Amino acid sequence: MKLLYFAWLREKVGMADEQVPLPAGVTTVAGLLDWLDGRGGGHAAALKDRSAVRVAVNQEYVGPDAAVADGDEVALFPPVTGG
Amino acid sequence: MKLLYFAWLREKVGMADEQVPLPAGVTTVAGLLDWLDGRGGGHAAALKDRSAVRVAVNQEYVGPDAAVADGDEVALFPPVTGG
Amino acid sequence: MSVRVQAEDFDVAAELAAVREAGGGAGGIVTFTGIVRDMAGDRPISSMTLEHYPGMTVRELERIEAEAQDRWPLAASRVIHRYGKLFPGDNIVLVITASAHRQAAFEAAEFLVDWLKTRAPFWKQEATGSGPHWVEAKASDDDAAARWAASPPVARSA
Amino acid sequence: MSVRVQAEDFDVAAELAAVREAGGGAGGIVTFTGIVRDMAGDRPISSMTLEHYPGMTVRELERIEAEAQDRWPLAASRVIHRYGKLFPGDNIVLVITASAHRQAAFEAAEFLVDWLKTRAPFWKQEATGSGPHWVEAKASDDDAAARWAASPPVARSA
Repeated sequence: MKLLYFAWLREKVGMADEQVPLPAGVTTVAGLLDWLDGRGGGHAAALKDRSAVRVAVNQEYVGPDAAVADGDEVALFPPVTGG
Repeated sequence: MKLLYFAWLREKVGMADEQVPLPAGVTTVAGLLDWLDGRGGGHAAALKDRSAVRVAVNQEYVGPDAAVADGDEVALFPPVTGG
Repeated sequence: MSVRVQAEDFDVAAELAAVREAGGGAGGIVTFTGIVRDMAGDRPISSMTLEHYPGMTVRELERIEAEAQDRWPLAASRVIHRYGKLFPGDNIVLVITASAHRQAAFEAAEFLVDWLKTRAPFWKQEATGSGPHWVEAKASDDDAAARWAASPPVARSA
Repeated sequence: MSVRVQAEDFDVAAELAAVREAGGGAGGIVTFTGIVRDMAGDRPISSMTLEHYPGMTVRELERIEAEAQDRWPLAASRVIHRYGKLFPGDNIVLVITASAHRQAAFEAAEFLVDWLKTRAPFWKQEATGSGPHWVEAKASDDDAAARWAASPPVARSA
Protein backbone atom coordinates (compact mmCIF):
# COMPACT_ATOMS: atom_id res chain seq x y z
CA MET A 1 0.00 0.00 0.00
CA LYS A 2 1.06 3.57 -0.53
CA LEU A 3 1.29 5.88 2.47
CA LEU A 4 1.29 9.66 2.07
CA TYR A 5 2.10 12.27 4.71
CA PHE A 6 1.30 15.98 4.57
CA ALA A 7 2.21 19.19 6.41
CA TRP A 8 3.72 18.67 9.86
CA LEU A 9 2.95 14.94 9.70
CA ARG A 10 5.25 14.75 6.67
CA GLU A 11 7.93 16.70 8.55
CA LYS A 12 7.70 14.51 11.66
CA VAL A 13 7.64 11.24 9.74
CA GLY A 14 10.55 12.56 7.69
CA MET A 15 9.20 11.60 4.28
CA ALA A 16 6.36 12.54 1.96
CA ASP A 17 5.41 8.99 1.02
CA GLU A 18 6.42 5.38 1.31
CA GLN A 19 5.37 2.02 -0.05
CA VAL A 20 4.68 -0.70 2.55
CA PRO A 21 3.11 -4.14 2.31
CA LEU A 22 -0.17 -4.43 4.24
CA PRO A 23 1.04 -5.35 7.76
CA ALA A 24 -0.10 -8.73 9.04
CA GLY A 25 -3.32 -8.49 11.05
CA VAL A 26 -4.11 -4.91 9.96
CA THR A 27 -7.61 -4.52 8.52
CA THR A 28 -8.66 -1.00 9.60
CA VAL A 29 -7.31 2.54 9.66
CA ALA A 30 -6.97 2.36 13.46
CA GLY A 31 -4.98 -0.86 13.13
CA LEU A 32 -2.72 0.73 10.53
CA LEU A 33 -2.09 3.77 12.75
CA ASP A 34 -1.23 1.44 15.68
CA TRP A 35 1.21 -0.42 13.49
CA LEU A 36 2.82 2.81 12.24
CA ASP A 37 3.04 4.09 15.82
CA GLY A 38 4.79 0.85 16.77
CA ARG A 39 7.52 1.57 14.24
CA GLY A 40 8.71 4.31 16.64
CA GLY A 41 10.89 7.27 15.65
CA GLY A 42 9.30 9.85 13.35
CA HIS A 43 6.20 7.75 12.85
CA ALA A 44 5.54 7.54 16.59
CA ALA A 45 6.24 11.26 16.98
CA ALA A 46 3.80 12.10 14.18
CA LEU A 47 1.07 9.90 15.65
CA LYS A 48 1.53 10.99 19.25
CA ASP A 49 -1.70 12.99 19.29
CA ARG A 50 -4.05 10.78 17.33
CA SER A 51 -6.87 13.38 17.57
CA ALA A 52 -4.79 15.68 15.33
CA VAL A 53 -4.54 13.10 12.55
CA ARG A 54 -6.95 12.94 9.63
CA VAL A 55 -7.00 10.00 7.26
CA ALA A 56 -8.07 9.56 3.65
CA VAL A 57 -8.18 6.15 2.01
CA ASN A 58 -8.06 6.33 -1.76
CA GLN A 59 -8.61 10.08 -1.48
CA GLU A 60 -11.79 9.85 0.58
CA TYR A 61 -12.03 10.98 4.19
CA VAL A 62 -12.54 7.99 6.49
CA GLY A 63 -12.82 7.28 10.19
CA PRO A 64 -10.72 4.89 12.31
CA ASP A 65 -12.97 1.90 11.63
CA ALA A 66 -12.66 2.13 7.85
CA ALA A 67 -11.14 -0.87 6.10
CA VAL A 68 -7.69 -0.78 4.55
CA ALA A 69 -6.43 -3.27 2.00
CA ASP A 70 -3.26 -3.88 0.09
CA GLY A 71 -3.01 -1.53 -2.87
CA ASP A 72 -4.81 1.29 -1.06
CA GLU A 73 -3.50 4.84 -1.04
CA VAL A 74 -3.66 5.98 2.58
CA ALA A 75 -2.96 9.63 3.39
CA LEU A 76 -2.29 10.97 6.88
CA PHE A 77 -2.51 14.69 7.55
CA PRO A 78 -3.46 17.33 10.12
CA PRO A 79 -6.82 19.14 10.01
CA VAL A 80 -6.90 21.16 6.81
CA THR A 81 -6.26 24.92 6.79
CA GLY A 82 -6.96 26.05 3.23
CA GLY A 83 -9.51 28.53 1.98
CA MET B 1 -43.74 73.41 0.90
CA LYS B 2 -42.34 71.31 -1.92
CA LEU B 3 -44.10 68.09 -2.87
CA LEU B 4 -42.32 65.38 -4.88
CA TYR B 5 -43.88 62.32 -6.52
CA PHE B 6 -42.05 59.27 -7.78
CA ALA B 7 -42.72 56.18 -9.94
CA TRP B 8 -46.42 55.38 -10.43
CA LEU B 9 -47.41 58.04 -7.89
CA ARG B 10 -45.79 60.60 -10.19
CA GLU B 11 -47.67 59.14 -13.16
CA LYS B 12 -51.02 59.16 -11.36
CA VAL B 13 -50.62 62.64 -9.92
CA GLY B 14 -49.52 63.80 -13.36
CA MET B 15 -46.48 65.77 -12.24
CA ALA B 16 -43.08 65.16 -10.67
CA ASP B 17 -43.25 68.00 -8.17
CA GLU B 18 -45.25 71.01 -7.11
CA GLN B 19 -44.98 73.92 -4.70
CA VAL B 20 -47.93 74.41 -2.34
CA PRO B 21 -48.42 76.60 0.73
CA LEU B 22 -48.92 74.58 3.93
CA PRO B 23 -52.68 73.92 3.92
CA ALA B 24 -54.61 75.43 6.81
CA GLY B 25 -54.98 73.01 9.70
CA VAL B 26 -52.42 70.52 8.37
CA THR B 27 -49.73 69.59 10.91
CA THR B 28 -48.92 65.94 10.14
CA VAL B 29 -48.16 63.69 7.18
CA ALA B 30 -51.55 62.00 7.56
CA GLY B 31 -53.25 65.42 7.48
CA LEU B 32 -51.31 66.38 4.37
CA LEU B 33 -52.30 63.16 2.60
CA ASP B 34 -55.96 63.75 3.51
CA TRP B 35 -55.75 67.25 2.10
CA LEU B 36 -54.08 66.00 -1.12
CA ASP B 37 -56.71 63.27 -1.44
CA GLY B 38 -59.40 65.94 -1.10
CA ARG B 39 -58.03 67.71 -4.15
CA GLY B 40 -59.47 64.84 -6.21
CA GLY B 41 -58.34 63.91 -9.73
CA GLY B 42 -54.84 62.52 -10.06
CA HIS B 43 -54.02 63.18 -6.44
CA ALA B 44 -56.98 61.17 -5.21
CA ALA B 45 -56.18 58.36 -7.67
CA ALA B 46 -52.56 58.25 -6.45
CA LEU B 47 -53.64 58.13 -2.79
CA LYS B 48 -56.42 55.59 -3.23
CA ASP B 49 -54.45 52.82 -1.52
CA ARG B 50 -52.75 54.64 1.33
CA SER B 51 -50.87 51.45 2.38
CA ALA B 52 -48.92 51.62 -0.88
CA VAL B 53 -47.65 55.14 -0.19
CA ARG B 54 -44.33 55.84 1.50
CA VAL B 55 -43.43 59.32 2.71
CA ALA B 56 -40.15 61.10 3.29
CA VAL B 57 -40.00 64.52 4.92
CA ASN B 58 -36.81 66.39 4.16
CA GLN B 59 -35.40 63.16 2.72
CA GLU B 60 -36.02 61.06 5.82
CA TYR B 61 -38.55 58.23 5.97
CA VAL B 62 -41.41 59.14 8.29
CA GLY B 63 -44.70 57.68 9.49
CA PRO B 64 -48.19 59.21 9.24
CA ASP B 65 -47.88 61.01 12.59
CA ALA B 66 -44.73 62.91 11.63
CA ALA B 67 -44.96 66.69 11.65
CA VAL B 68 -44.95 68.74 8.46
CA ALA B 69 -44.20 72.46 8.31
CA ASP B 70 -44.03 75.11 5.64
CA GLY B 71 -40.74 74.92 3.79
CA ASP B 72 -40.52 71.12 4.13
CA GLU B 73 -39.70 68.87 1.19
CA VAL B 74 -42.28 66.08 1.28
CA ALA B 75 -41.84 63.13 -1.07
CA LEU B 76 -44.54 60.54 -1.81
CA PHE B 77 -43.60 57.28 -3.47
CA PRO B 78 -44.41 53.58 -3.63
CA PRO B 79 -42.35 50.97 -1.75
CA VAL B 80 -38.85 51.01 -3.22
CA THR B 81 -37.66 48.38 -5.69
CA GLY B 82 -33.98 49.08 -6.22
CA GLY B 83 -31.00 46.86 -5.54
CA MET C 1 -16.70 53.95 3.12
CA SER C 2 -17.77 55.00 -0.30
CA VAL C 3 -21.15 55.17 -2.01
CA ARG C 4 -22.03 56.37 -5.51
CA VAL C 5 -25.23 56.80 -7.48
CA GLN C 6 -24.62 57.09 -11.20
CA ALA C 7 -26.10 56.58 -14.66
CA GLU C 8 -22.90 55.19 -16.15
CA ASP C 9 -21.70 51.62 -15.77
CA PHE C 10 -19.15 50.60 -13.14
CA ASP C 11 -16.06 48.43 -13.53
CA VAL C 12 -16.21 45.64 -10.95
CA ALA C 13 -12.50 44.86 -11.30
CA ALA C 14 -11.47 48.47 -10.74
CA GLU C 15 -13.76 48.83 -7.71
CA LEU C 16 -12.51 45.55 -6.28
CA ALA C 17 -8.92 46.71 -6.71
CA ALA C 18 -9.71 49.98 -4.94
CA VAL C 19 -11.39 48.22 -2.01
CA ARG C 20 -8.47 45.81 -1.83
CA GLU C 21 -6.07 48.74 -1.70
CA ALA C 22 -8.13 50.50 0.98
CA GLY C 23 -8.74 47.32 2.95
CA GLY C 24 -5.12 46.77 3.90
CA GLY C 25 -4.74 43.43 5.64
CA ALA C 26 -8.32 42.26 5.11
CA GLY C 27 -8.33 38.51 4.55
CA GLY C 28 -11.60 38.31 2.66
CA ILE C 29 -13.52 40.41 0.16
CA VAL C 30 -17.14 39.74 -0.73
CA THR C 31 -18.68 41.23 -3.84
CA PHE C 32 -22.31 41.29 -4.91
CA THR C 33 -23.13 42.30 -8.46
CA GLY C 34 -26.80 42.78 -9.32
CA ILE C 35 -27.61 42.41 -13.00
CA VAL C 36 -30.68 43.25 -15.09
CA ARG C 37 -32.51 40.01 -15.79
CA ASP C 38 -33.88 39.15 -19.19
CA MET C 39 -37.20 37.85 -17.87
CA ALA C 40 -39.87 39.18 -15.51
CA GLY C 41 -41.61 35.97 -14.53
CA ASP C 42 -42.42 34.52 -17.96
CA ARG C 43 -42.28 37.80 -19.88
CA PRO C 44 -39.08 38.83 -21.66
CA ILE C 45 -37.79 42.27 -20.66
CA SER C 46 -36.48 44.53 -23.40
CA SER C 47 -35.21 47.23 -21.03
CA MET C 48 -35.58 48.63 -17.53
CA THR C 49 -35.64 52.18 -16.26
CA LEU C 50 -34.50 52.97 -12.74
CA GLU C 51 -36.00 56.13 -11.32
CA HIS C 52 -34.57 57.51 -8.09
CA TYR C 53 -34.91 60.40 -5.64
CA PRO C 54 -31.65 62.24 -6.23
CA GLY C 55 -31.68 64.26 -3.02
CA MET C 56 -32.26 61.23 -0.87
CA THR C 57 -30.45 58.31 -2.51
CA VAL C 58 -26.83 59.13 -1.68
CA ARG C 59 -27.85 60.12 1.81
CA GLU C 60 -29.75 56.88 2.36
CA LEU C 61 -26.91 54.80 0.88
CA GLU C 62 -24.45 56.53 3.20
CA ARG C 63 -26.69 55.78 6.14
CA ILE C 64 -26.98 52.13 5.17
CA GLU C 65 -23.23 51.84 4.72
CA ALA C 66 -22.55 53.55 8.04
CA GLU C 67 -24.91 51.09 9.71
CA ALA C 68 -22.95 48.18 8.20
CA GLN C 69 -19.69 49.74 9.38
CA ASP C 70 -21.12 49.99 12.89
CA ARG C 71 -22.30 46.41 12.96
CA TRP C 72 -19.36 44.59 11.42
CA PRO C 73 -15.57 45.06 11.54
CA LEU C 74 -15.14 46.14 7.93
CA ALA C 75 -11.77 47.24 6.60
CA ALA C 76 -13.41 48.82 3.57
CA SER C 77 -16.68 48.83 1.69
CA ARG C 78 -18.29 50.21 -1.43
CA VAL C 79 -21.84 50.63 -2.69
CA ILE C 80 -22.64 51.75 -6.23
CA HIS C 81 -26.17 51.94 -7.62
CA ARG C 82 -27.08 52.91 -11.15
CA TYR C 83 -30.16 54.73 -12.40
CA GLY C 84 -31.61 55.44 -15.85
CA LYS C 85 -32.27 53.07 -18.72
CA LEU C 86 -30.63 49.67 -18.51
CA PHE C 87 -30.74 46.53 -20.61
CA PRO C 88 -30.71 42.81 -19.75
CA GLY C 89 -27.23 41.82 -18.65
CA ASP C 90 -26.33 45.37 -17.55
CA ASN C 91 -24.99 45.99 -14.07
CA ILE C 92 -27.45 47.58 -11.63
CA VAL C 93 -25.77 47.50 -8.26
CA LEU C 94 -22.40 46.67 -6.75
CA VAL C 95 -21.68 46.01 -3.08
CA ILE C 96 -18.18 45.20 -1.84
CA THR C 97 -17.12 44.47 1.73
CA ALA C 98 -13.64 43.66 3.00
CA SER C 99 -12.92 42.26 6.44
CA ALA C 100 -10.38 40.21 8.35
CA HIS C 101 -13.34 38.01 9.23
CA ARG C 102 -14.92 36.35 6.26
CA GLN C 103 -18.28 35.89 7.90
CA ALA C 104 -18.42 39.59 8.74
CA ALA C 105 -17.73 40.39 5.08
CA PHE C 106 -20.49 37.99 3.96
CA GLU C 107 -23.04 39.22 6.47
CA ALA C 108 -22.32 42.89 5.85
CA ALA C 109 -22.65 42.41 2.09
CA GLU C 110 -25.96 40.61 2.50
CA PHE C 111 -27.18 43.25 4.92
CA LEU C 112 -26.26 46.02 2.48
CA VAL C 113 -28.08 44.36 -0.41
CA ASP C 114 -31.16 43.63 1.72
CA TRP C 115 -31.29 47.21 2.93
CA LEU C 116 -30.70 48.65 -0.51
CA LYS C 117 -33.73 46.71 -1.69
CA THR C 118 -35.98 48.02 1.06
CA ARG C 119 -34.60 51.48 1.96
CA ALA C 120 -32.87 53.04 -1.02
CA PRO C 121 -35.31 55.22 -2.99
CA PHE C 122 -35.11 53.55 -6.39
CA TRP C 123 -38.01 52.30 -8.50
CA LYS C 124 -37.76 49.88 -11.38
CA GLN C 125 -39.94 50.06 -14.43
CA GLU C 126 -39.64 47.12 -16.82
CA ALA C 127 -40.41 47.35 -20.52
CA THR C 128 -42.01 44.13 -21.75
CA GLY C 129 -44.09 43.12 -24.77
CA SER C 130 -47.20 44.24 -22.88
CA GLY C 131 -45.80 47.70 -22.23
CA PRO C 132 -43.94 49.27 -19.33
CA HIS C 133 -44.89 48.33 -15.80
CA TRP C 134 -43.60 49.26 -12.37
CA VAL C 135 -41.97 46.42 -10.48
CA GLU C 136 -43.82 45.67 -7.26
CA ALA C 137 -41.92 45.50 -3.99
CA LYS C 138 -41.58 41.96 -2.70
CA ALA C 139 -42.66 40.90 0.75
CA SER C 140 -39.65 38.55 0.65
CA ASP C 141 -37.36 41.58 0.47
CA ASP C 142 -38.97 43.02 3.58
CA ASP C 143 -38.50 39.66 5.28
CA ALA C 144 -34.87 39.57 4.23
CA ALA C 145 -34.26 43.07 5.59
CA ALA C 146 -36.19 42.32 8.79
CA ARG C 147 -33.70 39.55 9.61
CA TRP C 148 -31.17 42.21 10.50
CA ALA C 149 -33.35 44.05 12.98
CA ALA C 150 -32.67 41.58 15.77
CA SER C 151 -29.51 39.81 14.72
CA PRO C 152 -26.24 40.78 16.41
CA PRO C 153 -23.10 40.91 14.31
CA VAL C 154 -21.07 37.73 14.23
CA ALA C 155 -17.33 37.86 13.83
CA ARG C 156 -15.84 34.46 13.53
CA SER C 157 -12.25 34.33 12.31
CA ALA C 158 -11.70 34.40 8.56
CA MET D 1 -19.59 24.07 -12.43
CA SER D 2 -15.88 24.60 -12.59
CA VAL D 3 -13.09 24.05 -10.09
CA ARG D 4 -9.36 24.59 -10.48
CA VAL D 5 -6.30 24.09 -8.31
CA GLN D 6 -3.29 26.01 -9.53
CA ALA D 7 0.01 27.62 -8.53
CA GLU D 8 -0.49 30.68 -10.74
CA ASP D 9 -2.62 33.68 -9.85
CA PHE D 10 -6.20 34.06 -11.08
CA ASP D 11 -7.87 37.10 -12.63
CA VAL D 12 -11.04 37.86 -10.66
CA ALA D 13 -12.47 40.06 -13.44
CA ALA D 14 -11.96 37.39 -16.09
CA GLU D 15 -13.50 34.69 -13.89
CA LEU D 16 -16.43 36.92 -13.03
CA ALA D 17 -17.00 37.62 -16.73
CA ALA D 18 -16.94 33.89 -17.47
CA VAL D 19 -19.45 33.10 -14.70
CA ARG D 20 -21.64 35.94 -15.90
CA GLU D 21 -21.54 34.55 -19.41
CA ALA D 22 -22.33 31.03 -18.19
CA GLY D 23 -24.98 32.22 -15.75
CA GLY D 24 -27.36 33.52 -18.37
CA GLY D 25 -30.23 35.35 -16.72
CA ALA D 26 -28.87 35.16 -13.17
CA GLY D 27 -29.82 38.33 -11.32
CA GLY D 28 -27.07 38.18 -8.72
CA ILE D 29 -23.43 37.15 -8.56
CA VAL D 30 -21.55 36.77 -5.30
CA THR D 31 -17.76 36.63 -5.24
CA PHE D 32 -15.46 35.77 -2.37
CA THR D 33 -11.76 36.51 -2.73
CA GLY D 34 -9.46 35.20 -0.01
CA ILE D 35 -6.19 37.08 0.31
CA VAL D 36 -2.93 36.34 2.15
CA ARG D 37 -2.88 38.52 5.26
CA ASP D 38 0.20 40.40 6.36
CA MET D 39 -0.16 39.47 10.02
CA ALA D 40 -0.63 36.21 11.94
CA GLY D 41 -2.01 37.53 15.20
CA ASP D 42 0.64 40.09 16.13
CA ARG D 43 3.46 38.64 14.03
CA PRO D 44 4.12 39.97 10.54
CA ILE D 45 4.09 37.29 7.83
CA SER D 46 6.77 37.45 5.15
CA SER D 47 5.31 34.64 3.05
CA MET D 48 3.03 31.64 3.15
CA THR D 49 3.33 28.22 1.56
CA LEU D 50 0.23 26.23 0.72
CA GLU D 51 0.78 22.50 0.54
CA HIS D 52 -1.95 20.32 -0.88
CA TYR D 53 -2.79 16.71 -1.73
CA PRO D 54 -2.84 16.82 -5.50
CA GLY D 55 -4.76 13.59 -6.06
CA MET D 56 -7.51 14.60 -3.69
CA THR D 57 -7.93 18.38 -3.94
CA VAL D 58 -9.70 18.70 -7.29
CA ARG D 59 -11.86 15.73 -6.42
CA GLU D 60 -12.84 17.23 -3.06
CA LEU D 61 -13.47 20.66 -4.61
CA GLU D 62 -15.70 19.07 -7.23
CA ARG D 63 -17.62 17.26 -4.53
CA ILE D 64 -18.08 20.47 -2.53
CA GLU D 65 -19.23 22.35 -5.61
CA ALA D 66 -21.65 19.57 -6.57
CA GLU D 67 -23.09 19.71 -3.06
CA ALA D 68 -23.65 23.47 -3.43
CA GLN D 69 -25.32 22.89 -6.81
CA ASP D 70 -27.63 20.34 -5.21
CA ARG D 71 -28.60 22.61 -2.36
CA TRP D 72 -29.11 25.91 -4.13
CA PRO D 73 -30.48 26.93 -7.55
CA LEU D 74 -27.18 28.13 -9.01
CA ALA D 75 -26.94 29.26 -12.61
CA ALA D 76 -23.15 28.99 -12.51
CA SER D 77 -20.32 28.71 -10.03
CA ARG D 78 -16.56 28.65 -9.85
CA VAL D 79 -13.98 27.63 -7.26
CA ILE D 80 -10.26 28.30 -7.69
CA HIS D 81 -7.68 27.53 -5.02
CA ARG D 82 -3.96 28.26 -5.28
CA TYR D 83 -1.04 26.34 -3.81
CA GLY D 84 2.68 27.03 -3.47
CA LYS D 85 4.45 30.07 -2.11
CA LEU D 86 2.37 33.21 -1.70
CA PHE D 87 3.00 36.68 -0.31
CA PRO D 88 0.85 39.10 1.71
CA GLY D 89 -1.79 40.59 -0.55
CA ASP D 90 -1.71 37.65 -2.96
CA ASN D 91 -4.92 35.87 -3.90
CA ILE D 92 -5.45 32.46 -2.29
CA VAL D 93 -8.95 31.40 -3.17
CA LEU D 94 -11.83 32.54 -5.34
CA VAL D 95 -15.45 31.44 -5.06
CA ILE D 96 -18.14 32.76 -7.41
CA THR D 97 -21.83 31.87 -7.39
CA ALA D 98 -24.53 33.14 -9.72
CA SER D 99 -28.23 32.72 -9.09
CA ALA D 100 -31.59 34.27 -9.90
CA HIS D 101 -32.05 34.37 -6.12
CA ARG D 102 -29.58 36.59 -4.37
CA GLN D 103 -29.86 34.82 -1.06
CA ALA D 104 -29.10 31.50 -2.73
CA ALA D 105 -25.97 33.04 -4.27
CA PHE D 106 -24.87 34.41 -0.89
CA GLU D 107 -25.57 31.21 1.01
CA ALA D 108 -23.93 28.99 -1.58
CA ALA D 109 -20.80 31.16 -1.63
CA GLU D 110 -20.56 31.08 2.15
CA PHE D 111 -21.15 27.34 2.19
CA LEU D 112 -18.40 26.83 -0.39
CA VAL D 113 -15.89 28.90 1.57
CA ASP D 114 -16.79 27.20 4.86
CA TRP D 115 -16.42 23.77 3.30
CA LEU D 116 -13.18 24.67 1.55
CA LYS D 117 -11.76 25.62 4.93
CA THR D 118 -12.73 22.34 6.56
CA ARG D 119 -12.71 19.74 3.76
CA ALA D 120 -10.26 20.74 1.04
CA PRO D 121 -6.84 19.16 1.67
CA PHE D 122 -4.69 22.28 1.86
CA TRP D 123 -2.28 23.22 4.63
CA LYS D 124 -0.86 26.67 5.24
CA GLN D 125 2.62 27.27 6.54
CA GLU D 126 3.38 30.86 7.45
CA ALA D 127 6.90 32.30 7.45
CA THR D 128 7.31 34.82 10.27
CA GLY D 129 10.28 36.36 12.08
CA SER D 130 10.29 33.36 14.42
CA GLY D 131 10.52 30.89 11.55
CA PRO D 132 7.97 28.90 9.59
CA HIS D 133 4.99 27.45 11.41
CA TRP D 134 1.96 25.45 10.34
CA VAL D 135 -1.32 27.26 10.73
CA GLU D 136 -3.63 25.47 13.15
CA ALA D 137 -7.15 24.63 12.14
CA LYS D 138 -9.73 26.80 13.87
CA ALA D 139 -12.65 25.44 15.84
CA SER D 140 -14.60 28.44 14.50
CA ASP D 141 -14.14 27.06 10.97
CA ASP D 142 -15.61 23.72 12.04
CA ASP D 143 -18.49 25.60 13.64
CA ALA D 144 -19.03 27.59 10.47
CA ALA D 145 -19.09 24.45 8.35
CA ALA D 146 -21.34 22.63 10.82
CA ARG D 147 -24.03 25.27 10.29
CA TRP D 148 -24.73 23.73 6.91
CA ALA D 149 -25.31 20.21 8.18
CA ALA D 150 -28.86 20.90 9.27
CA SER D 151 -29.85 24.02 7.37
CA PRO D 152 -32.13 23.64 4.37
CA PRO D 153 -31.54 25.83 1.33
CA VAL D 154 -33.47 29.06 1.25
CA ALA D 155 -34.51 30.61 -2.02
CA ARG D 156 -36.07 33.99 -1.57
CA SER D 157 -36.42 36.05 -4.70
CA ALA D 158 -33.43 38.11 -5.77
